[in-house]
Amino acid sequence: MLIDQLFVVLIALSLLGAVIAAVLNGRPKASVRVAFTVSSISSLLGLAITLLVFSQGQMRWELPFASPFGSLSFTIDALAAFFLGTISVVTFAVSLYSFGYADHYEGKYPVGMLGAMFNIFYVSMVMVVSSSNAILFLIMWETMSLSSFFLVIFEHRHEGTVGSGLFYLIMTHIGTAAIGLGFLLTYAQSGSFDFSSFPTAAQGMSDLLRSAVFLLWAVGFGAKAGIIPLHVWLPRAHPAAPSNVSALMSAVMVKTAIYMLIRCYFDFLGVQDAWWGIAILAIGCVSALLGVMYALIESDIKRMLAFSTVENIGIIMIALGVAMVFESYGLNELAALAMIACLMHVLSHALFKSLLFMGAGSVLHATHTRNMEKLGGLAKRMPYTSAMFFVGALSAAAIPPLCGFISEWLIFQAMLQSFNIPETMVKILIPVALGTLAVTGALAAAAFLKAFGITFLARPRSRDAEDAQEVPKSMLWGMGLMAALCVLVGVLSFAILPVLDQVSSPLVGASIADSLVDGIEIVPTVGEFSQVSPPLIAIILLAVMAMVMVLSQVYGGRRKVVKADTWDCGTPLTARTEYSGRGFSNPINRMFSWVYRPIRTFHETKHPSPYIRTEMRYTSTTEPVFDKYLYGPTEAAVRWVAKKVSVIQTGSIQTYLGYIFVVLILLLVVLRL
Amino acid sequence: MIEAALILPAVLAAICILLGRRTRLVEAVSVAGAGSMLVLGLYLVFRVFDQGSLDEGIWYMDQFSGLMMLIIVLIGSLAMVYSVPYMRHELDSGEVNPKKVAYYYGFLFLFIFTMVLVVVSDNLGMVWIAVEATTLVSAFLVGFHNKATSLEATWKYLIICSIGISLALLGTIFIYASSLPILGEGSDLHWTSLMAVADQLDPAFLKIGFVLVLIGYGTKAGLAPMHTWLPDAHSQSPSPVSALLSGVLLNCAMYAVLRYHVLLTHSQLGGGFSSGLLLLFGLLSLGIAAAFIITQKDYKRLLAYSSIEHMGIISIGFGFGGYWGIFGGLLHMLNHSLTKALLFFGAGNVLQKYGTKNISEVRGLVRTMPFTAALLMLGALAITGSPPFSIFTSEIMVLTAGIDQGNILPAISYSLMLVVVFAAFMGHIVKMVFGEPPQGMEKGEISKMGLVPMIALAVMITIMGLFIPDVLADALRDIIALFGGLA
Amino acid sequence: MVSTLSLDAINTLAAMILLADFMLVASSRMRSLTRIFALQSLAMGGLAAVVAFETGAEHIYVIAVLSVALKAVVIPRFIDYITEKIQVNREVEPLIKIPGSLLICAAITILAYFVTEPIMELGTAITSNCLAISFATVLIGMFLMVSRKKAITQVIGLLVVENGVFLAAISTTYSMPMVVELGVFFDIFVGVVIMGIFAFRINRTFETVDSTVLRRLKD
Amino acid sequence: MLTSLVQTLLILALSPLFTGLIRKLKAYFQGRQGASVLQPYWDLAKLFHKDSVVSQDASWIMTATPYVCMTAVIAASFMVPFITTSSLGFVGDLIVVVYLFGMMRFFMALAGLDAGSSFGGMGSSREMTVSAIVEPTILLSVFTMALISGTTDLSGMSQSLATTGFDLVRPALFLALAAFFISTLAENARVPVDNPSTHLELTMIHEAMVLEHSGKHLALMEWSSMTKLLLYLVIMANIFLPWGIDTDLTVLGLATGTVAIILKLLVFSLAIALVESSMAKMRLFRLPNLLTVSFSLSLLAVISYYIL
Repeated sequence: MLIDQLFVVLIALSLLGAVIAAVLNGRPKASVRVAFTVSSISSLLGLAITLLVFSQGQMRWELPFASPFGSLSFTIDALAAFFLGTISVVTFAVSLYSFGYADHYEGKYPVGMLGAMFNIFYVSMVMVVSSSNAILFLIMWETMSLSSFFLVIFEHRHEGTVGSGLFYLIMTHIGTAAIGLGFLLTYAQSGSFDFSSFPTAAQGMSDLLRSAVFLLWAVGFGAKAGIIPLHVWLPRAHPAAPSNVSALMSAVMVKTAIYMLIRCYFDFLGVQDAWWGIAILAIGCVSALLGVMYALIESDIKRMLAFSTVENIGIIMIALGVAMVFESYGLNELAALAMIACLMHVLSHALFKSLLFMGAGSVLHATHTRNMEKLGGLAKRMPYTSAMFFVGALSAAAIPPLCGFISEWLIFQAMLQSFNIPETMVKILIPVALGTLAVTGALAAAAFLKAFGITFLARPRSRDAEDAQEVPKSMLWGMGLMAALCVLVGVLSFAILPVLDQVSSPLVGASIADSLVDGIEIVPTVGEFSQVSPPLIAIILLAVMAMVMVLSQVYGGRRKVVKADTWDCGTPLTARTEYSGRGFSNPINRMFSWVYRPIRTFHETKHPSPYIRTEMRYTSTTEPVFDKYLYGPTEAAVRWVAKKVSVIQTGSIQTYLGYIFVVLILLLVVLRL
Repeated sequence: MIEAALILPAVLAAICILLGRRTRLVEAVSVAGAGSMLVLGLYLVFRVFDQGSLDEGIWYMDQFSGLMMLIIVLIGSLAMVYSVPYMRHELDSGEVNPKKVAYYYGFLFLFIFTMVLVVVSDNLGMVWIAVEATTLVSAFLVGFHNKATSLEATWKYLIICSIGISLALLGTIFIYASSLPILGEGSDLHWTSLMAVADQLDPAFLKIGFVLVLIGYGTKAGLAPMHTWLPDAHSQSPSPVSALLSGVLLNCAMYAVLRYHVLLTHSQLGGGFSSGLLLLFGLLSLGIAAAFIITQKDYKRLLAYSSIEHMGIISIGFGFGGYWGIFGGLLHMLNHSLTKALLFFGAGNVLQKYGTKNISEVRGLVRTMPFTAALLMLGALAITGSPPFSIFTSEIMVLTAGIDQGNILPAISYSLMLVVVFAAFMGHIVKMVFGEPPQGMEKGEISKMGLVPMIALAVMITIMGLFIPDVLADALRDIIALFGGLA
Repeated sequence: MVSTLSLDAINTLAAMILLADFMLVASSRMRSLTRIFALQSLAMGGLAAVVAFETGAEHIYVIAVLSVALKAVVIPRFIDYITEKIQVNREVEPLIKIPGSLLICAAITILAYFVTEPIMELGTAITSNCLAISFATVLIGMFLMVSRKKAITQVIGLLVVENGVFLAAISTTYSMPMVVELGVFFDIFVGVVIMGIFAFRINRTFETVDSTVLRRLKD
Repeated sequence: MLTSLVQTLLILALSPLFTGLIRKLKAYFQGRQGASVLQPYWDLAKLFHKDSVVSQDASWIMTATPYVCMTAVIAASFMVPFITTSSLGFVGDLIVVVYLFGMMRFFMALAGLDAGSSFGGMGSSREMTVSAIVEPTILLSVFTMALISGTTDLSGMSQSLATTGFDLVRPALFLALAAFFISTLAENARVPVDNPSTHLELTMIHEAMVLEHSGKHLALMEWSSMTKLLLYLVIMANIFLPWGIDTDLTVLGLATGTVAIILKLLVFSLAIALVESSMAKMRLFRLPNLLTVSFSLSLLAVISYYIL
């Protein structure tokens, strides 16, 4: 009882907050305060609901009026609760962060609208994960897309922002169409729009139909999740959006798609064909690898994070695919392991990506640029921000014992269990995925190293970076909370995994909580395959660190640490002599030039004497493969057709009458025949 | 009772024209008249929805007419209210003189009168007369501005619609002919009497009759490829008139087609023949409209093409048929009217503010007229079928129908085209609403009063997104039963 | 039963109507267009009168009289008046040359017979043979509108279409119920007047009634 | 616990010796006399007694890096079996070890960037490029062994493999071993990937990163690198060729274990010295070829485990 009351309060509160924030638009300070206070409270409510669902079982609430599509109901089961909790935690931190972040829009943009949309965005995500009627879901899904669209184009007077937002909107709409078709195909079987009728309906489907629905959902939700090649909106929308919004979008909104994929595949369709899992696995591998490769060469810090989201979604899809493969062979316990790994990565990516986007937002707030090549030296100027960003980067690079490491570890373990699969061909495919994941991990480390190193270390590369100052406290609190959680979730993962098992067990049909966690150790499934103990790693690292520091001071005595110039070979160093971000990633760019397809131009102003160089200009850009070969031609083709069709509107009344004449004669003749 | 609903707008028309130059008085009469029309109309509608059909000799109203009546009085009265600030602005800018304004209101009422006549006539011949009358009356409204382009639009409107309507008359004659052997001299071309003997009517006559009626009224309803007059007429007329033309008149013509569709459904032919044709024309309209929406440069024409698209959707809905198809089609008639009226009102504001219809010259609405911008954006999202607005509901119903009836390919092309339309339409509107406004454009709405009907419409389409009042839903189910969709 | 005389009369009149269609297509002067149209309407009235006589339905007489009065006298006069008033030149200005037009019309006539054949077999009415001619008239009227430049010719084409519809009404159903028929006449009359008004306005604005110049609105 | 501690201390203590040994062997092959085998000890001792100079542009990363690197190698050596298979395997498995090395590399590369000199950046950039392929290679080749032994715990692997006997000898083993060997060279800045003794800035990778470190910091960096090299050799010895390792903590077992590991390490040192003396350092942009070969070998190793 209590849960659904809380749920109603959450929705009502958010909407009310949105309205008040919009009404107070004229008074930005008050509006910001109201909007983000409300969103913090409602996200705490969301968290409370999560906890209650985990302790008391699922919630169901119906809208108190009839609709043509049957009763519009919300259900929160363990799976929904997990995502609700993730969304709420991140929203809470981002809300704190937004108090400070929103102030720099004052007088430039209607802050009230930002606050209002922010609240609607949150509540729509909550409703997306809790809707249990197909039509209601679609409505909430689009509401989520639309509210995020408006948030993306918030800085609409910036060049290119509106275009990016539009691209996002269209992509997500295409996705919605595919999702809707999938639902309706299922409805045609079940005769009810309620999700509870879907699993049985799927049983009655033909193989072909079921596979069609599988693919429709893969495309539909994939577009939102950002799988390659449907990812192109991410690197456009994220840099354009305000950073607090990018944090929410990248960390949790894309996860709603993962939620639905899990729900649709495991709950509705039931995983029966192995090729489904392999398809998802393949999508995941491509997304992870290409995502991280593009992230690595990106100089725009927010674009880089967006590509990293593509990568992490890929990793999540890999885990999901492995779970599906296991499930299709009836290896339920292994499927449970993979599913838990998948959920764990959902959680940890949510934590570190929101942290990183908030960090990037702080940098943007302080320096007004997203371009790494204009940054540098911020570690001294913004010590807290840099420390927090560093924690995020370490998590993203899967450094033990932070949260990113635990999830990656679990995924590796799940994949290593592939020897249990009866089919040899499938067995061989999984090591390939394993290799991909390993390469992805290494490249991710390089990418985040670059992001942190170039942005925060060494000397500032521009005036803005030189004048940067630490951001307001509320922003630090938001980031601090996430940084702490990155560490805690990693170290205390042994306590979190049983909860994830509670989420996954109804889906995969096996619970492994008893064997998975042993005291403070994590022991994945069958036998003594391996174990890891994050808290012990943490303790050992801290203890050894302390010891090293003490002993190295003891041996050889306390010695001075002198501050001096960097060794410069006799030529004074400037910001221009530092290694640039582009330069940093250049070896990899060259190594994988068949992927990046760089376009290099070299221009030199000639001087009569061959020994004197006056001006040289070198540019290197990456070929936007997907835009150039997929989206560009598609759009061009549609426009071409449209242009050809438009010819019919000639403006001549005789032609127009001719159409009626011809149609009439045609129909009469057809009728006669 | 029904006569009252007919007499009222006619009388109001006369009053407005008689009052002439006393503009304030004319406005007062119009608004008051609109209010009373709304009250009377709604009373009738609820009466019909609640207690079933109303048969008063040559006047007949069932739930279907009720739905149309609802659309007419709702949009009609809101357009009246919106006209007041719109015409004031035109007066102030010297575009028109007070005498013309009086004629404007008079013709507007007359226009509404003819449309009411369409939906309350039992006699199919009478329906024809009324539809032709709508053309003649609205021609003056389309040509109101007396500019070269509006005259051109009017001329095309008159000629093309007249030729179309002549074909409809021919079709009507065939239907009549089919009833003669059965009803003999007693045959009065009344729809109700035809329905009573529907299963005895001769299929050959019905077929050729329906084809002619479909092309004929289809011309008026803006089905492609007979739609060619529509973008001209709808974009050249004053915005409140555009709202009525797009939102109401098209539906009235569609209503006429559908009356015949019902007749055919209940005949020996069954629904297959007529719904096949509806589906064909619907898909064609949707496709052609999509192409023009992509290449459009004029925002009022954009809205006009969107009307063609939506008439296509309605047609597809009835083409798919079945419970969901008919439900969706009927609901879409209402939803499209409400939303399109909102958009045309918004476009009217933009036109008066920016003085251009070119999409490329309108930028930064959200800065210059934030309320209009918000409402326009909302309307654009609604019209392209985004939840949580009402058109989403009806569009998804139509799609459900397609899939449910096994029309998978048409259903998929339908949804593909909707996506294309969404992309193109939003592309235009988003660019107008956001961005940096042109130099020297002052901030401020045209008028507060003009926003009132827009807000009313916005509220309606938002609420209808999730919630359909029981009385309406029940009435719609009755109509579905009429269409034989409750099998 | 129907007398052969009446049948002959009906068939003759119907043939005259068809002939008038071809003459319309063949004529190159505006004046002759309106005259032929008036003749056609006259034949139509006559046909209606014969039908009235044969069936004994009195209201068809009324319709016959109205038809003659309106379409054979008033409307042609009105069109002539407009043509003079706005000083249209006397040429018809076809988009498709006259010989070609005639060939197309012949094809249309055959098509009309082809299309109406199954319905004519059904027809019980004495005049059901006229159905094909009425279709031909409708289609030729439309063809006239499609293939002629002037705005006024389009009005005439439209009236020809109306004549065809009228013929169909007479030939298949002995006209429609009286109320409807009167309403139809009223609409046609008002329609022509309104078109006339707009032809005036267009002439004032564009200084021509050549409808091919009305091409500003396009995509 | 105790054995782990002892083994760790042993590894720490012996690591400069093996570095010195490789240098001596190289000198021998190159016909030089070379410095004493113990020279690395003297170097470290000297460095520990010196002041450090830190760039004023650098942040706390620069100062923290030496300690983190040392911590990482020590923590890793807790989980690696040296003489006996009894180690802290329950704390972390091979994935943890590889990622601890990853952490070390992460900090080292950051420190390279931190001072703002182009050499450091260059070194970091190249290091990350190399590791982008090497790290997955190592993971995959060790995974092969994990699959064969049925555990990812390094001690467990060693134990299970040592007790399996010669059933272990299968194609996957050789493929994985070859891949791991190439990776060891690459990871520890040896020829043909890097040259540990060069100081020509344009060619170096590892040395460029530690260029700005001095005094105690440098000592820690050097020592941690030496330990890392030894750890790699130990992993190679005990995972791929585990025979002889002590599995039951008896005196005899420990004795044979000690002898076995020393013999194996000598052989590996010899191999490295041979490779370094007989091959030239590769151009940076030729490296991907070699590394991709090793990656393919490791991938083949995993696949061949399933097929053969």
